[in-house]
Amino acid sequence: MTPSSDSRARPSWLAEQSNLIGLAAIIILFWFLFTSLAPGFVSSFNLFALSRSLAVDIVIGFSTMVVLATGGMNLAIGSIGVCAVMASGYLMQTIGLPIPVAMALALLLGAFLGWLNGFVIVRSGVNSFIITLASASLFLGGMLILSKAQTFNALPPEIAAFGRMRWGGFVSPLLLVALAIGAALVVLFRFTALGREILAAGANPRAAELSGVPVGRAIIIAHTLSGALAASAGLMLVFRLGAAMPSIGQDWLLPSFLAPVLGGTLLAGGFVSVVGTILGALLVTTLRSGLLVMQIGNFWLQLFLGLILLAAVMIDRYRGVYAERRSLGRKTNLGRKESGRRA
Amino acid sequence: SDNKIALIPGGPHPYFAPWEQAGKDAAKDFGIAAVDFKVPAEWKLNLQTELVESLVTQGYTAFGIFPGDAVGINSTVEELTANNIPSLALAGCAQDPTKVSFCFGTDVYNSAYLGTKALIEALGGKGKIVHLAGLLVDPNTKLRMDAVEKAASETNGAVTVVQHITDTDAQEAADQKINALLGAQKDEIDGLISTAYIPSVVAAKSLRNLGDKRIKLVGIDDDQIVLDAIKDGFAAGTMAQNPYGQGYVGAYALDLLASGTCTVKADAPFVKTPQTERFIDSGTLLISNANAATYKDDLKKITTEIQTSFKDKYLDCK
Amino acid sequence: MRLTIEGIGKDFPGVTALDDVSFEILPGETHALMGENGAGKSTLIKIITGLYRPDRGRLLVDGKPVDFTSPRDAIAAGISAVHQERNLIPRFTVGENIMIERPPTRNGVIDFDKVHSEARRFLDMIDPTIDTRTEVRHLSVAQMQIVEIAKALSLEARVLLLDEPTASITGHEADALFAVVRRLRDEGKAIVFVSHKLEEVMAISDRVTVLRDGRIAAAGQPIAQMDRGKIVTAMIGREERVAEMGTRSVDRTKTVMEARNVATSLGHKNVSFQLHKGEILGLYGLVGAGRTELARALIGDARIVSGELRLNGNPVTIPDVPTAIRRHRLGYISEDRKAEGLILTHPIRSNIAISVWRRIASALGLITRADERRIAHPLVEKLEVKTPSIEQAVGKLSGGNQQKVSIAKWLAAGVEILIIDEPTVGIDIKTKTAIHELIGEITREGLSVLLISSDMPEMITLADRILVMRDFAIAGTIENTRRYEPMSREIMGLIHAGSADAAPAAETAHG
Amino acid sequence: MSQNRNLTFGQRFLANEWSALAVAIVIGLVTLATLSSAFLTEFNLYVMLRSFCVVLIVAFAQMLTLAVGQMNLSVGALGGLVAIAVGGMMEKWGFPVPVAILCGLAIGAGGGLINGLLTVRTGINGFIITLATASAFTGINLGITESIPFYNLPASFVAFGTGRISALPYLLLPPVLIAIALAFFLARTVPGRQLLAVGGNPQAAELSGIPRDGVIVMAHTLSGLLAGAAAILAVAQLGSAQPSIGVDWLLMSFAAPIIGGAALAGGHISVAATALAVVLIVIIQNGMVLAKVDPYWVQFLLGALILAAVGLNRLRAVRAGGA
Ligand SMILES: Nc1ncnc2c1ncn2[C@@H]1O[C@H](COP(=O)(O)OP(=O)(O)OP(=O)(O)O)[C@@H](O)[C@H]1O
Ligand SMILES: Nc1ncnc2c1ncn2[C@@H]1O[C@H](COP(=O)(O)OP(=O)(O)OP(=O)(O)O)[C@@H](O)[C@H]1O
Ligand SMILES: [Mg+2]
Ligand SMILES: [Mg+2]
Repeated sequence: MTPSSDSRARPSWLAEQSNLIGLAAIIILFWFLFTSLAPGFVSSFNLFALSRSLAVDIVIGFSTMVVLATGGMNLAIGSIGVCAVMASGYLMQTIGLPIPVAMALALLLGAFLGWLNGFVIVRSGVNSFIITLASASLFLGGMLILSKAQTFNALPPEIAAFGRMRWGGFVSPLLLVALAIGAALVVLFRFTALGREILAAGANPRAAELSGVPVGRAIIIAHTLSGALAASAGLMLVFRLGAAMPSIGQDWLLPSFLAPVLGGTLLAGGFVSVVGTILGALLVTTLRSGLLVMQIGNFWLQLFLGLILLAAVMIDRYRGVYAERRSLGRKTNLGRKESGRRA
Repeated sequence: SDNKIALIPGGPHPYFAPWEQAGKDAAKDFGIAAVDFKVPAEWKLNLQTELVESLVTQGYTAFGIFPGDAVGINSTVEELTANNIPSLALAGCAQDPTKVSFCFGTDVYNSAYLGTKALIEALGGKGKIVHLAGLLVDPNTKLRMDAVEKAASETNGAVTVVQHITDTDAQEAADQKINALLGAQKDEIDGLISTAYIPSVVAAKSLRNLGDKRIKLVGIDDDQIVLDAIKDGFAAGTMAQNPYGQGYVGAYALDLLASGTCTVKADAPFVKTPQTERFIDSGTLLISNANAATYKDDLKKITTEIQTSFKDKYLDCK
Repeated sequence: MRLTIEGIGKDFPGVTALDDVSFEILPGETHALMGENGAGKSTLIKIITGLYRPDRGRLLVDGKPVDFTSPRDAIAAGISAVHQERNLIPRFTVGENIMIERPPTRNGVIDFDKVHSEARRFLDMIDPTIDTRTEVRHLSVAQMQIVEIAKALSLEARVLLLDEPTASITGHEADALFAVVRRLRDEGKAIVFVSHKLEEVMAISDRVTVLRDGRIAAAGQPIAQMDRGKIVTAMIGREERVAEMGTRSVDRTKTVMEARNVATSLGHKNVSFQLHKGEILGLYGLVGAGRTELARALIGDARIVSGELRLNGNPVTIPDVPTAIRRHRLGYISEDRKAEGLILTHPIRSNIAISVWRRIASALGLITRADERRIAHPLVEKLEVKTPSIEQAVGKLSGGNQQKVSIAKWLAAGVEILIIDEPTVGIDIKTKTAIHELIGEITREGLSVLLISSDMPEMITLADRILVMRDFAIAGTIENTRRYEPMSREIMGLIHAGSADAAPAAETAHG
Repeated sequence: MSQNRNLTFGQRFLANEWSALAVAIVIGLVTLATLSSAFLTEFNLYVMLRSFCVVLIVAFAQMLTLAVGQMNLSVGALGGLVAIAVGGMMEKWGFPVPVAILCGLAIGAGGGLINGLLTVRTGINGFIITLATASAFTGINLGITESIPFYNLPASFVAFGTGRISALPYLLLPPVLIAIALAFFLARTVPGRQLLAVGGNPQAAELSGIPRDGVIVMAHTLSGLLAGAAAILAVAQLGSAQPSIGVDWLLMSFAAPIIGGAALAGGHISVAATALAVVLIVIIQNGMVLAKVDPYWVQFLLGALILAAVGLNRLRAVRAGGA
């Protein structure tokens, strides 16, 4: 038969969609549940709070997603985020720079720290897990030493004002910022050479290299991007809190992986889903808020989040296995081992 | 009234335990629909704010909050005010400018000052002392340091503060740092003044474990371990705060404010502290072998005094 | 013990590795298993040893059906094997690796003295010089191979499966192995022996079974009734002759690539050769001769430490692979499609377009799937890649079609020089011819090819001239007369000049 | 692929895991001893040894999963859960100390078992599995305790946590025994070797008839068991069962084995080197307090230490000519 250029025939595309649809279904279900059980859930007050924390969770998720694309990890997201936060605080409060300039510089710092990670990883050839594990405590320690963990609380009032701003009664502008970033990432990964190179480098670095992809460069750029995104997540929190404080970012690890993994991004690298990450974050925020509103939350919340993540990854996994089973006779992990052997 | 009032500590901490009972009593005594004690899962600002937000969604009409983060809490408080929900800072203050009606808690400066005084007295007026303080990020810690320094300076040189050890208000940290301190310098120092709950407990334990009655300790709060240490002479005394009173009177005031019958007096006799213009002292006293048995009643007395005089002293009511 | 293979079938994504394979392995015989690359030999062995489970058919031991769910079951049943790929624990000592299956213990504690003395016994059967206390990671490939064999022997199994045991050892060690094999056979053990080296097979086996494209081409023929010709015919399904490449006129005046006394960071010593425009220059050698490494050095994946490399006459130093491709239009098709060749999880479209992303991207660095299809689609049709869609993930294609995609990638990149390493490993006979013709065609269109292959007939079919490499150096260059017998004799002569005892290694290969 | 017989002394020294650590430790000891008279006092040594105990076992817990090329992000969470479980059993239900301890260990092992089974059954990356279970364990912990610690523990138990013979805390006994047992287990027993074999080359191990999945489950289970042991020790040390026990274990748990030269890829760990790494970390922390240095430097130095260690390991790999 002759090949057709029909892109709908691509199986992984279908898989991706089914994953997203499934996720969306779960989310809608929970919204139904919470609204019917606790009407307050859809009060404009709660929706606003929800949209604001959603915005942050999305960007945190992106920050991890872009590194997962290269098959790596970034455990330093929280640290980079808080470094950017304190920098912005210092620049605005102590130096007195205008807000946009301070923000821009803070983002640059985040990008730089990310670049540092990428550079060391590529140059040393050491696993990104170790490098970012180390740099996480380096960055955090450095920040604490410099800032003496002092909160910057005399920021320009516009900051807090923007954080409290509501559009349409219950949408925080921060959410639109997050979605805008998402759109940009879609373009990056779907429509740019760079994005494709990052994915190729993640899927099979050796093959990509031999096909002329500057793999090292792709990895470094991904980490730089991750740093910038972590910084923007931190800055969003500055807007929300109207202050720059050292406690930001300490608990980002779980959410940063939750969103992309729930959204179907592969840890192995080579495939990301921006929309999936957004939905993943939405699911997490919905649950947090919903469980709290229903009074179950608070102390049991952690447990539920953990279980949901487990459930989600397993469902996803088994759909994958099933898909492979149809073509492959046997326990699927062997084929993978085979091909992984020399890689 | 049909107000639903929430008392929210900064996170789980034994200090706040009495709030639960205080809330129940207040609800009973003043006929409030509900006064609930809601604890954030951890000492994290975002958990506290999320809890507050969810409680608003659940229809709570007034909040007594311990600002785990004196600044961070303000953005939430602003929203409460925007939805005209009154709120107080209990046990600790929010940093001005703030929209909380007022701050009702221990005058930390005074308490630390009195505590140090007591320690100096126990030392016979001279010696080297070390200050075990709470979180560095908590502005009260700074106040306490100043208070300790002031009390020491009044002995013009006889008593010197060797070191302030901060961030000791968590078990692991306290255990590690205090033991390291005693390990390194137990012979150089004569007295310990602790201005945070956990280091008081840990210090009492360590001294008992060292079997050292030479080093005098004045702690804070009335944890059983500290009280025992006082009984057995491992500690000179401890500064009792009035958490019960904070919860009880706090709930009472919140109820009045939430019902809309009362507003805060413009010219109320607030105390000014570096943190806020509107501070009310919830009372403090020194527990020593003398009053170890009776201090609870003394605190109760203080509480009732504050409560009965509160309305006309601080509020305008129709 | 009698091992009966009954209608065994096994599928992999895109390939049917085995189909309705039936034959018997009897006690007290050495049973040779032959077949081209990808015929299914290793797969069959992995099924017998319980690593894979057959999709169809069954195994019988002494007439009783068995179902091995893991290698442990097979081992328990008295079956042991030397697999084709290394299976040693790098940081364990030789002794422990050999005894890993059942380390001798004294009351629950491993008795390492015993481990080493036991291991010694089996190692001595083949090579007494290897120290059982060295860590395996410090051994050479050949030594590792010997440890593997000793490990298999240590199980004292009743059925011993050897998958290309001699692929990377010298004739001397091979002879020792054969002695052991004969002894075991005489003790009534059954030995299955996989090799591409016909001479060995003729020498030691009693019966031979030949697989072709996963099917039985000859089942358990007594070796006495076979000869080289018969076996090869069975293997490749045709008389052994060199396929017609059509008339090839190469203009030897235009030199596109020239190496002058090149030495590399990988250990090559003064390598010199010339590649002319439109020429297919063969590079032959045994496994480990250093051909792949040479290719890596040429494309800038390893450093050239001395001598010079000239492209179209002017000397160049290539810092990295991307530069080789973008600036010098020099491409490399790896011998290991799965690990280095293609991005299996990505669609055909982007696997072909990957090398031109930069070029087709707009000023803003934007590219659309349409752009990629415009590049990929014509090539997919030209090369007749069998696929339901251009969006199909490459991993789901058969080996041959995967290879076509990697060639398409380089045609898309518009390279002028292409280094192709083992183009037809694990590719069935028909696709193999197709790829041969494809290579011939692209060179006629002006591309120049440096062809690395361990497949002698392939080499003699395709190459215009053949470089013979030995121990990371060029042993000599031969004009290809395309007459098989004299050519292969000449090549083998060059390979074994010096190392007289080396085993004859025509059709050496590794999957 | 060079034989390592003909190595220079320098290479041989570089080639063993603990060489650099030993040097670093000696330097650290000497400098601190000279700088601060208090450093070598009996009580200070006691304090150091005491803080050494828990960290060491935590490091071992992580080390075992690293050995098979896995990770256990739930060490801390599991530890916290065991801690409050033990505390609760002793305070609320009045279990006798030994019983409570055994139950605690069982819970730890159980948690590990769950991690292991989920990992091999689903084939999902252990990182994600343990990230999820970590959150679940913490959730249970918080849900049960509402973060209120158990303070009133049996005197005998607390006494064990504080007791000492001159500079030697009773607490030191369990970690030492565990270290010895572990070293023996990994070096001389069949399951121990199988564990390293699977880490070193999973497919080879499987082909050699080693039950790969079983071994991975075992590694996770042991990891959980050790996390539990560490938690119980922590409770004894603090004299109260804090729900917060374990929250700060993660970094340490990876830092020590990695500084000790463990390979994330698996198959290569060293009990001795890991222990030395912990010693070094403890010395640094103690030194910080003595020198009255800003505690934040500990964070910073730990990161630097890890980087230095991996850097050195690569250097060593190059020098010793081993891949
Ligand atoms: N794990 C696997 N996944 C997918 N395809 C595979 C796998 N293993 C083998 N194949 C395919 O099955 C076919 C038979 O492979 P096999 O290794 O058995 O051939 P072989 O006869 O051993 O070849 P060689 O002589 O090169 O070793 C080949 O087409 C190969 O590509
Ligand atoms: N299967 C193998 N496992 C480990 N190392 C190998 C293997 N094959 C080759 N080597 C190492 O790589 C070096 C060169 O091998 P390489 O594969 O480049 O040779 P080659 O001529 O390309 O042979 P082929 O391409 O047929 O494998 C050898 O010195 C050998 O040590
Ligand atoms: Mg094979
Ligand atoms: Mg090769």
